[in-house]
Amino acid sequence: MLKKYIEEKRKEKDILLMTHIVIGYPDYESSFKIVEAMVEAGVDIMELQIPFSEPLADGPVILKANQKSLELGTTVKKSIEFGREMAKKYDIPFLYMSYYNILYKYGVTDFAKEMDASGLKGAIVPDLPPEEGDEYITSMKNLNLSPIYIYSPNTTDDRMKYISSFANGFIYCVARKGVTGSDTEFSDDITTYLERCRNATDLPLAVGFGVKDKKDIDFLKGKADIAVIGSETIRLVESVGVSAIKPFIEGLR
Amino acid sequence: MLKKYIEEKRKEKDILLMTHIVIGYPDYESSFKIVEAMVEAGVDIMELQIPFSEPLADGPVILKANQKSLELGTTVKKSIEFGREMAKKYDIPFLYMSYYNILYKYGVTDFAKEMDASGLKGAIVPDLPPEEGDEYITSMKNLNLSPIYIYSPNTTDDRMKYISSFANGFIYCVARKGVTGSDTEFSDDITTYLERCRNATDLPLAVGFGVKDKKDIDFLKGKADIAVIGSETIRLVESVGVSAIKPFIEGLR
Amino acid sequence: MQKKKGYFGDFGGAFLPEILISTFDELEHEYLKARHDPAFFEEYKNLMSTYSCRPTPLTYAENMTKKLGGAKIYIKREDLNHTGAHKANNVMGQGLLVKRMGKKRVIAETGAGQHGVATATMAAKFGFDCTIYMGEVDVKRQRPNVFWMERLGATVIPVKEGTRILKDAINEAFRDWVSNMDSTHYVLGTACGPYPFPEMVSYFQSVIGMEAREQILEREGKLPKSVYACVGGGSNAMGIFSGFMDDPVELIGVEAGGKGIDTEYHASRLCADDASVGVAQGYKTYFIQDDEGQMKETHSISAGLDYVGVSPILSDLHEKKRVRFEAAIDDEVIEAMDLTMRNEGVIPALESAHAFVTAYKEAPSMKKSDSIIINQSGRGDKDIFTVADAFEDPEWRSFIKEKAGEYGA
Amino acid sequence: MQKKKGYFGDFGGAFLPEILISTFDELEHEYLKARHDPAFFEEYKNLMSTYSCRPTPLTYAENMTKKLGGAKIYIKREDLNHTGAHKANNVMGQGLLVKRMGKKRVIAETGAGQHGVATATMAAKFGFDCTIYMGEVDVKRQRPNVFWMERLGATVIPVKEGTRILKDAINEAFRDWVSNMDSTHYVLGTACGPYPFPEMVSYFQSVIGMEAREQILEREGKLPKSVYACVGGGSNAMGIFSGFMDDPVELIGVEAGGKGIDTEYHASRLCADDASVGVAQGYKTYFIQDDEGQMKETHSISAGLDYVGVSPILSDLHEKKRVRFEAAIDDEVIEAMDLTMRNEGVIPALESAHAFVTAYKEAPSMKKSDSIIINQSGRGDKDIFTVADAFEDPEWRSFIKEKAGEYGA
Ligand SMILES: Cc1ncc(COP(=O)(O)O)c(C=O)c1O
Ligand SMILES: Cc1ncc(COP(=O)(O)O)c(C=O)c1O
Repeated sequence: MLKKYIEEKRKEKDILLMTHIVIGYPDYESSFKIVEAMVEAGVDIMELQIPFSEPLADGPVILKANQKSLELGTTVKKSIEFGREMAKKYDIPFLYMSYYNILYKYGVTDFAKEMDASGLKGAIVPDLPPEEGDEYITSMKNLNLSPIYIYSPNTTDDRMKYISSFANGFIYCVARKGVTGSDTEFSDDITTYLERCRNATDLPLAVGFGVKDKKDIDFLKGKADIAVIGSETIRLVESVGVSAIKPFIEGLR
Repeated sequence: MLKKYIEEKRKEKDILLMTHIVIGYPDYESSFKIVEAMVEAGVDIMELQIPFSEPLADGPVILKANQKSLELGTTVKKSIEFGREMAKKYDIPFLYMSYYNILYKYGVTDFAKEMDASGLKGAIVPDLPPEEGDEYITSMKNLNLSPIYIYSPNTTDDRMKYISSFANGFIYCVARKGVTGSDTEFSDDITTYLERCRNATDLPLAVGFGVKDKKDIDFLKGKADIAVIGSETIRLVESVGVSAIKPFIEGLR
Repeated sequence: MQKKKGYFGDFGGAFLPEILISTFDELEHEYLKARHDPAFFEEYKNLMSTYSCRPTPLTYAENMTKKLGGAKIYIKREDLNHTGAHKANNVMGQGLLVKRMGKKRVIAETGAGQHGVATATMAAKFGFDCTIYMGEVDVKRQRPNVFWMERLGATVIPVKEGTRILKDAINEAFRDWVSNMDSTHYVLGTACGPYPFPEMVSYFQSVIGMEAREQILEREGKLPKSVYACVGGGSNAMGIFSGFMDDPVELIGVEAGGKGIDTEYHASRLCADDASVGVAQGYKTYFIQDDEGQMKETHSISAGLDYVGVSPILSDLHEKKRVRFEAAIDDEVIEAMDLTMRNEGVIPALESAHAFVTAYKEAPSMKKSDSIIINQSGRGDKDIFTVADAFEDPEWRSFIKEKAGEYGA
Repeated sequence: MQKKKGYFGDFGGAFLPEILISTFDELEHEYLKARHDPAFFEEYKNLMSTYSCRPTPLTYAENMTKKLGGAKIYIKREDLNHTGAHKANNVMGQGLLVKRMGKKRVIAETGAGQHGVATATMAAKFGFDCTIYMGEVDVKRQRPNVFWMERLGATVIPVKEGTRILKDAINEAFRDWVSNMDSTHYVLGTACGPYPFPEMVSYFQSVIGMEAREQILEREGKLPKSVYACVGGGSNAMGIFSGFMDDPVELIGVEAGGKGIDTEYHASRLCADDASVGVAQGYKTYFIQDDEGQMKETHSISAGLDYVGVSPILSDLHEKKRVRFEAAIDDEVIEAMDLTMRNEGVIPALESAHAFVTAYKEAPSMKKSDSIIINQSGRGDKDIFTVADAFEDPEWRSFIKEKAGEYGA
């Protein structure tokens, strides 16, 4: 499924692109247009973030986007409608990204069923380590959905293996400490780190946090399967507008 | 001598009047005029208060007069000059009233000598009980000056006698608790109190604190030898002017 | 799959981003090592008795007892701690752990400012760098505390995100931590957050209950009937309750009822209907949230109780009915504070005054031979701006206006 | 002639208006009776350990010790007393005497406001009516304390006479007393005034020195080399010194040097040339006065040291050279306060910070094996308005302006 899709795509491209939006930011209508632009620009996978009032792992850019979206009235219900529509309309895998409380309050099993019914392929829940994720892991597995897990530079080799045993689709390797949205210096340290990741799992590797231009992506080629663009596109929408998205992404690869 | 003067005068009048000024208040010139008016009005004895920065036993009216006088530049030296001039010019006994620190810093013995040389007859030092007054008592005695002591309503009979043994001239009986300048209700309690005073000493009795009009003075006739008018004349100078002093005092007896 | 750790009944856990897992492993390791080292608690107690004022006294509130005519009222005086609240107990304990971990920087969130002042103090004492996150709303409510934190050498960062109060300061502190965990320890201020914080903070605060139990037995020869504590995150409550957990003593936690638990303006997680179980800020407990899991705004006259979550240990004790929870509304709090100041000469913090409200309501119907303890978690000096407003003190207002004039307003 | 009582060498006495003689007789009688009653000091100590936080800790100032590189510096923590200063010791003691005398009203003067808050607190606790006299200048400097006195149920009367500071408040309190002595006790706040006050206040404060001596012996196994205390009226100094009076320990009292003892702006009675022996406020001691005996204006950044007289007992110990006196100027005080906050995490009152100045000057030249004790007479929270001005804190200013705006300035 997701893993297979990635492996297939990788035969065509030396690196895939995953992009991210916060549903309902800068407003609900624009979200449609942004996804459209990204898909047209050739993005391979997309994260749709369901906004949450306490986005602990996010930096100022995405944090503000979460808050604004909620203020404008984005609900979980509306977000799921949005996800369903996107998955129907576009032929790439969509993933939800959100915090655990959103799933917990929805009902974890129900949430997974809803994802499945909507045609989404998996989810990234950064505050749900495998130790706390029994129900989540089981219901995702039952429906062949991918729970995407995260590696970080201070994750030990053992723990990488442990995490990999619950993961599916791919592993999200955060490139550095900190929250989303700050620059990362892509250097030898990251190469070593990604080698450790590579050795710990058979799953494809996505790298995110601070990936923002062609140079970063070139660096990742051959070291990872997917480059993740997060806050940068939000910044672009804020400073230039939705129209800037397509050329920006086209310029990345 | 002071005692004898009082006894002589009492043969002519059923009560004597003692008045009070704060030297240098409302200003140095006015002090001359106030004394003149008081003497002309037939006052029998006068207290000249040398202003002090901490007049603990005085109420708001005299307190303010002390402060104002000091602000205007009244010094101890100038006060003594003033006293000397008054004693020379007018044929009634003058007393100093001040706080002990003024005497202490001047030198207690020197102060007594100065008083004697200036023609003053005695002093009232309300914060110097006999227990603390060795040097004062001795030097006043040596020069035949009168240390005026105070009785208060809560002074015991024994203590009245004790105090009388150091006193000379007359005893100053304060009519009530409190500081100078508030009203006193002249009632049976005061009659009883003054009887106690009378029994404790052979000295003439002056009554002060709150004596302010003819009614009060009439009450004291036959019970005391001297009525003391304190804050009331200061109030009068403030509200009407120096010219009001003479008619006021003439109306008291 | 590993056995789940850090749970109290159905509550607690550690819902951590991967980046913090190793930091928490280290913290847990150090905490458990210290906890099993008998010398550690001795070191801790020694520090608290030479730097702060432990044991704090248990004061008999004779006048209020007579006035109310029921149980004898005792007050546990955490206000006499150095820096003016129970927060010092936790902070100094964590300070010792930071030393053991060899870290050189501490960060903290603060609501009332008491935890911030305590942390800045500890940092000055131990020679750590210090950054304090504080919601912008609380910066205003508790300006004197901000001033002292800065004077103590800390950097205070006003948090302008979210509802701009305690929960948002916690989020920001976590955001700092995920960037700087190698050098930095996050001194969480209450018995909340991911394991081991709820347990660890309660452990340090348990010194309150240990002392109080000993003191009341010495004074009364028997256990109290009830023990009252206010509940923000729950650390002072856990602190005093833990001394009586195995005794036949009723334990009452008092939450911030704000303008009423039927209104939108309160911070009652366990008494009010608009709270439910959820997972946020790294742990599972009752939160004030909507049906979809978005946290709601809270309100309390006291910054320190103005929090959306509550200790998972208390949620568990609530479900198990070992602790009873009540709410006190703002107006009652001011009244209880006023009564306590005028009759006993002690000034409870607005937070602590919540516990007094319920205690004063319940004491009259108890027997004269009964006794109760109220935990006075902190002193009210810090609340001068809030209290002056509550009492609408005209002289205070003109003083402030005059002062502003001097500053060229 | 009676033998003179209440003298310490050539200083002290009781220069009272006749109206107060019997009141002082009663007070002396009650005080001496209590002092000779062993149960009384037990009652006092019990009150102080259950209502305030006695014994207060002795804190080792490790960082400042290392920084200065000389004697080990210990701080006696009177700031941890209930109400935030040593003033509580005296006030609670006098409160017990008032109960014994059956009086129902207390009055007091206050400079820094600490003695006023302590008295208002005691009055609330014992159920007395309470009036506090406070110079108008001090009302402004110490507004928070005024606020709390009022909240504790006291009436605060701003004194507009004279220099409008501490000495004028004392005068006004005496004026009240001579009108109301039957119902009222005047709780003098320092070791000054007519006998028995200097001795009685020192007696209650001696608890500081007793504890400190025991604590330092326990910690260091030997006596300290020197003991430092700030000197306003002299009560905290007498309190700690009395524990070491018969020991080979150097005792240093630090007066307020203001803008310099060579200027017009200071409050140094024993170090400066413009002070001399005199009699005022009912007792004989060194006063800052002119040649004719008029008291002069004094100045200190700290309201509590801004006083024209000094304890007669200290004047005597000065003449006998048993206590050495030094002056600390305003700028040094702020610096010592800053150092202490940043390095030790304790906030001395501006008054107390004077003692730190001299201790910090002298510690470096002592041996590492020596130790010294500084008496931290109170905490600096109360000084927030003064300290914020001294540090010219811009954020504090804009906060105050904003607040004034809310009040419609
Ligand atoms: C004095 C005081 N009491 C209580 C609290 C509430 O915290 P907790 O419930 O953790 O004791 C605070 C928090 O700032 C506080 O400052
Ligand atoms: C904290 C503190 N220290 C010292 C003093 C000075 O008084 P004393 O010299 O009597 O200790 C005061 C007086 O208000 C004070 O508040």
